[in-house]
Amino acid sequence: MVCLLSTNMKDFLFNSRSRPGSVGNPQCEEIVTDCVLINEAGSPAGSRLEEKARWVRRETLRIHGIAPSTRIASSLSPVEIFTALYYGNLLRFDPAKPYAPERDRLIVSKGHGSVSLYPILADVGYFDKKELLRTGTAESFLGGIPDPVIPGFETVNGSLGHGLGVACGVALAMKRTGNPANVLVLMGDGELYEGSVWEALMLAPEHKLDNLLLILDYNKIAMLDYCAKIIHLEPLGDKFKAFGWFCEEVDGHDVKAVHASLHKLMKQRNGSPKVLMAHTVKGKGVSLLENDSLCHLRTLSAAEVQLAVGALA
Amino acid sequence: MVCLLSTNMKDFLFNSRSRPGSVGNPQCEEIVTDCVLINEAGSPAGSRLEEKARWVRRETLRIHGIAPSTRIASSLSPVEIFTALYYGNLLRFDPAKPYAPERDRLIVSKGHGSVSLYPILADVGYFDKKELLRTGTAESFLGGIPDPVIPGFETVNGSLGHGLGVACGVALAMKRTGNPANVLVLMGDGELYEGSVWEALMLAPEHKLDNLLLILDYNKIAMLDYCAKIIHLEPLGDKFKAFGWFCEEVDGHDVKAVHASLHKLMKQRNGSPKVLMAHTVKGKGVSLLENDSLCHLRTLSAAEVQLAVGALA
Amino acid sequence: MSTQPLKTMRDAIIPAVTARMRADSSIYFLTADLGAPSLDQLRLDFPDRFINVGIAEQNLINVGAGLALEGCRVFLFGIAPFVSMRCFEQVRNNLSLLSQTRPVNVNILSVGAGFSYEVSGPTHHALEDLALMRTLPNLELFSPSDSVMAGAFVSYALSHQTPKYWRLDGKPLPVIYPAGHSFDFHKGFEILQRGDRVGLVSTGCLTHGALELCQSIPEWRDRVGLIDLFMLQPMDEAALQEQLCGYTHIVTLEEGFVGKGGLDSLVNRLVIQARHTATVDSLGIPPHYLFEAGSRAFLRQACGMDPAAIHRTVEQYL
Amino acid sequence: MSTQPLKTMRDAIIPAVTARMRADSSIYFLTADLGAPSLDQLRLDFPDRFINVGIAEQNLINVGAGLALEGCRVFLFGIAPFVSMRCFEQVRNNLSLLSQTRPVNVNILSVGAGFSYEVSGPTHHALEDLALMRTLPNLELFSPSDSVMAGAFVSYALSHQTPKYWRLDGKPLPVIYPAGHSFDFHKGFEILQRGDRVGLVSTGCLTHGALELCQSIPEWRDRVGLIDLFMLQPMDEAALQEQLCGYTHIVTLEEGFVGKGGLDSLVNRLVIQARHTATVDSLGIPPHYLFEAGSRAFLRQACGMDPAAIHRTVEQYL
Ligand SMILES: Cc1ncc(C[n+]2csc(CCOP(=O)(O)OP(=O)(O)O)c2C)c(N)n1
Ligand SMILES: Cc1ncc(C[n+]2csc(CCOP(=O)(O)OP(=O)(O)O)c2C)c(N)n1
Ligand SMILES: [Mg+2]
Ligand SMILES: [Mg+2]
Repeated sequence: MVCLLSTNMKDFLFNSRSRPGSVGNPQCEEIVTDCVLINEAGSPAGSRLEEKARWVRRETLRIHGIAPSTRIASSLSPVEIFTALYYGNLLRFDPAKPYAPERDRLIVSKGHGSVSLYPILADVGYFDKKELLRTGTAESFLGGIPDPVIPGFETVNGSLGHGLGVACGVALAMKRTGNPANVLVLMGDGELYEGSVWEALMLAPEHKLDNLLLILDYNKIAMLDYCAKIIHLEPLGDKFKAFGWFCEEVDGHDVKAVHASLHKLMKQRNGSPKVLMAHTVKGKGVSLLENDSLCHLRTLSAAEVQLAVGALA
Repeated sequence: MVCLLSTNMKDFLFNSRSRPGSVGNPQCEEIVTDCVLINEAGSPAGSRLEEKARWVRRETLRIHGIAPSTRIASSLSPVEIFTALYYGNLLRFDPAKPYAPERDRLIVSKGHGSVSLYPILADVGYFDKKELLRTGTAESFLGGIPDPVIPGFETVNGSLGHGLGVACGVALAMKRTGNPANVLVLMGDGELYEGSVWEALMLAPEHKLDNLLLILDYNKIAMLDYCAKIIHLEPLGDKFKAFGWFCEEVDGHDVKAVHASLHKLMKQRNGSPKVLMAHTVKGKGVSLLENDSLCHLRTLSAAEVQLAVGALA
Repeated sequence: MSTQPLKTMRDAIIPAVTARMRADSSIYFLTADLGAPSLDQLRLDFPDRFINVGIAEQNLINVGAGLALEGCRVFLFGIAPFVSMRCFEQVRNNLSLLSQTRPVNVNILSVGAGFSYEVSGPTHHALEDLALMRTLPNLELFSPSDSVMAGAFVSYALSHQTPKYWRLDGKPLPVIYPAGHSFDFHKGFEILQRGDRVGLVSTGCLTHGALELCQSIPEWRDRVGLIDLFMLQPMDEAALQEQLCGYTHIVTLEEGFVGKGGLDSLVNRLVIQARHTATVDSLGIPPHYLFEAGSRAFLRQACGMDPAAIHRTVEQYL
Repeated sequence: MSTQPLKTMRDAIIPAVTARMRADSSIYFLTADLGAPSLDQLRLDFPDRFINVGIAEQNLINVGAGLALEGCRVFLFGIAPFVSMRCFEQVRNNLSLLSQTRPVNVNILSVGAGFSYEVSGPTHHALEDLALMRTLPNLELFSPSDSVMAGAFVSYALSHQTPKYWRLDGKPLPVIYPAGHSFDFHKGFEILQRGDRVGLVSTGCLTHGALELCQSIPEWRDRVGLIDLFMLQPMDEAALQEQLCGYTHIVTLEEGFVGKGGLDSLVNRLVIQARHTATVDSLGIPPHYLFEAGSRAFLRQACGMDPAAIHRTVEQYL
């Protein structure tokens, strides 16, 4: 029977994906449904992106209210990154063809902290928004940690330190076949403690994987503490440079700046893999979480979610 | 019966170790037996060390003649390093008490390439020199790759990338108990490709393990090729520095220079772990091996060993 | 049993370790960035001997091994799939193998047996660790069923200079054994009920469900036995074999892959070695990953190892 | 048999892969800094698709997985203990688990089964990989006995989009099967001799010694059977079970730890599931590391799995 369940999921994943706008569930009414993908040519207005980021944050909090096991603080720090990628006309994707060869591959190595991608993926059409309401239940493919059974996710997530190496393989294959698409990886800063990450950091420059962009969600906190109280990561830029990466930094919550950096780096193809160190705040937007060294493990009560949502607007 | 064999070894290891000078086997006659440990105070004359290094190289070649499975090229590059440590009054050790608390711990992470330590350990008294003649046979504890069943070896070797992490634990314990001895690690350059090494490289500075000295046998070759043809390691000094290590370089075959660097670094205690990048030549001293990108796997025939020994003198 | 307060195994272990650390400066506690409320005191009291090595399971093992070589007695704290699988070769070479030549007292406190992290998906399910750790000579494999037993193992662990893997459930559980119960860690199992027909052999948290069935079904009395196997290695194999030979039907229970080297393989081997002709049914997780984010009860049911399935399996032999 | 030229398995595989690479640009060959003479041509001819990832087994698996996600068919080359144990969690998550949702054709060519690297000490002995890989759902576990079989698997491997672990002996061996022999990789075993009393079930290089005994002892004819099991997962379990049920005594042979989830556990389970009452003797390596640097024959003897031991074990049942 285990087998059957997973087969059902695959059926869902590959065949019966619903389109955006097809949702009429009243509980979903506050979810923005007027999402229009920004057209190919124009650069999106900053205010538009800020609005989107606020919406993503709100929906992420709501999902956490439904599925308290989700990692809320971790999921709030990359909101502007996801927003810029999906609504800023940066990432090439087609929800109707999740494995289209010309798509940009986004590999979410910090899987546990990417629940903020759920509302976006639903919004842009990867699956029905109703699905969000079932996050974390047995009937749903939306788990506490995303897996490739979710349309829009590429790889197995949940265990840290795997995404960059897999992305190197993907980027290598694309180089060889002349596929011009981008390979992006979102990684946590604590994840840098894993040796496997450094194996991949060594390999990429050797093979001139300039189609590879590592986005570091540099929120300064791992699980149990501030990174600086576990093992200092700084001078982190020097580390990346010594490993042969082109390195840039940005305020990870200034969505315009994030958009500009990503736009520039995704285009840049000069022989070096690229890393964007996005300085972020873990739990961004929720005062209960920001600056709490143990925010990683915090679960907000229904009342706290309510309050946090209110405070966003 | 497996059990018995190993118990025998342990017996040998812990109880029945013979002292230096007790050897009368005629086949051993060319082995220098007049070894006098340089006295505590004085610094050894350079020429004395050079002579010793030549002797170590010769004995290593001879052992290779006896046990062709040993990695000769890998074992020739750290000869001056071992010589300076054991004959240069640098390393504190007592063959009668291999686990004496006040000893300096030498962890040979590149176990496969340390057969040159066998004649030294026998010479300074860890075991009978007769044992050298049985290297690589079932009766001997001297295998193709050394293990902690050999008196004088601290840890399990053979699998790359383990030594530095274990050394961090050792150094940490010694810091906590106020033990002033040194912890030294000999590592290969290709070994740096292992992610586990970088986990240890991150940890050591955080805990201010300035009792830890990493000696890199920087011979520019791994197993299948030049490192620069696999993955460039340079700028390696920058990597170490960005990771918080005090970094120095030396010509790894200038035994006087090696001695001076080790002497300085072993004493240096200023809060940072230390790395000595010893530039070496894989297969040093044997023209058949030097500058051969595949020298790692080369086995010299009896005639070639003869020739190589002759060419040394 | 259900009226008792629930307790996690780590909440029994950590205070006991903390207490021992006060008197013994050779005890260290390392974590790969995993915490627990009961750890806060330890962190506070022993900043020098509590070390967070970061999210670096390989180095966790290696640093632990190094400390042990200096005579320290070490506890390593981490999430089960990661401290068993991410660093398997480190455990193998620097604990299991090294300990054949030098004393190495390192205790891997592996939190999250089986489906303990039920909603975190298959990367967090620990279904292989029993099989993996059983391949390691010289390593002791402890799989307790409640917090009393887990706490009691601290003393044993400190006085046995061997590497040990503690397979700890992640969830608060009721207690099975009275406080102060004296466990025979050399024998390695407890008989919770005696019977003459069907023998349940269970390890870890599944013992609770089995015990509940045993206690609530009057017809099972004297017919169905329950063995709580907590040392999978080493243990008194002859004693276990003798028990097994008292049943015509044996049912093994483990929250791990079935038929893949875990508890069931151990029992199969003992049965075959004894030339015993009992039937053996193995309940556990079929070889397939579960992406479903359901409750643990749901996941167990999906695997055919819920109480109803255990009940069905036993009943066919009564 | 001993007059035939000896050949390593890799020397059969690599030229076959090289030939296929000429016609198919989706095939990649990666190594963790391990070479072979037969690899030189491949390196030369396909500098773009031969990649040495360095001594980095974790990344070897991850990069291989990434290539496979782009539709590449990938071979990974490494030393058995390191490509099985150092990167076990990578194999588990990025091959075995990932392949449950997306096609992943990655072939781990694991060189050095058992004591192949006999003089390199226990870090180089691969005694756990059968057990470890058996815990991985969706992964095919291939353990050939000769180079003909190993070479024949290349075609199968390229056309099956699954992760596979090839447990390859490191030493040159005689061939057992004629060139061009057609293997049934779904069934997973070959019957090399039929018998009615004692059934030898062997995997990998040990099949050679068993076959030699079978062929040289006339009294064994029709009494002692020999099954060469080369697919440990998946395979036709019913067919194997049927064979096992034809014997009153079964002897398993593997160069791996015994009683720890390898071949013997697989056979024990099938015997028990069939409610078959045959005796099962398991020959393999007792749970202890060997530091001795002797020959392979010496190591086998030390473990009680040399030809004389096999002979003794069989004879007691004749
Ligand atoms: C290999 C592995 N080890 C440990 C964990 C447990 N874990 C989950 S999240 C986390 C902290 C991650 O910190 P960071 O990478 O900084 O991500 P953030 O949530 O801050 O974005 C840890 C230790 C894991 N998921 N995988
Ligand atoms: C984990 C691991 N992977 C692979 C090997 C096989 N191997 C043995 S030596 C070697 C090359 C080592 O190169 P380097 O570290 O530069 O040492 P050198 O011999 O040059 O001093 C390799 C790949 C190993 N021993 N351990
Ligand atoms: Mg972080
Ligand atoms: Mg080298």
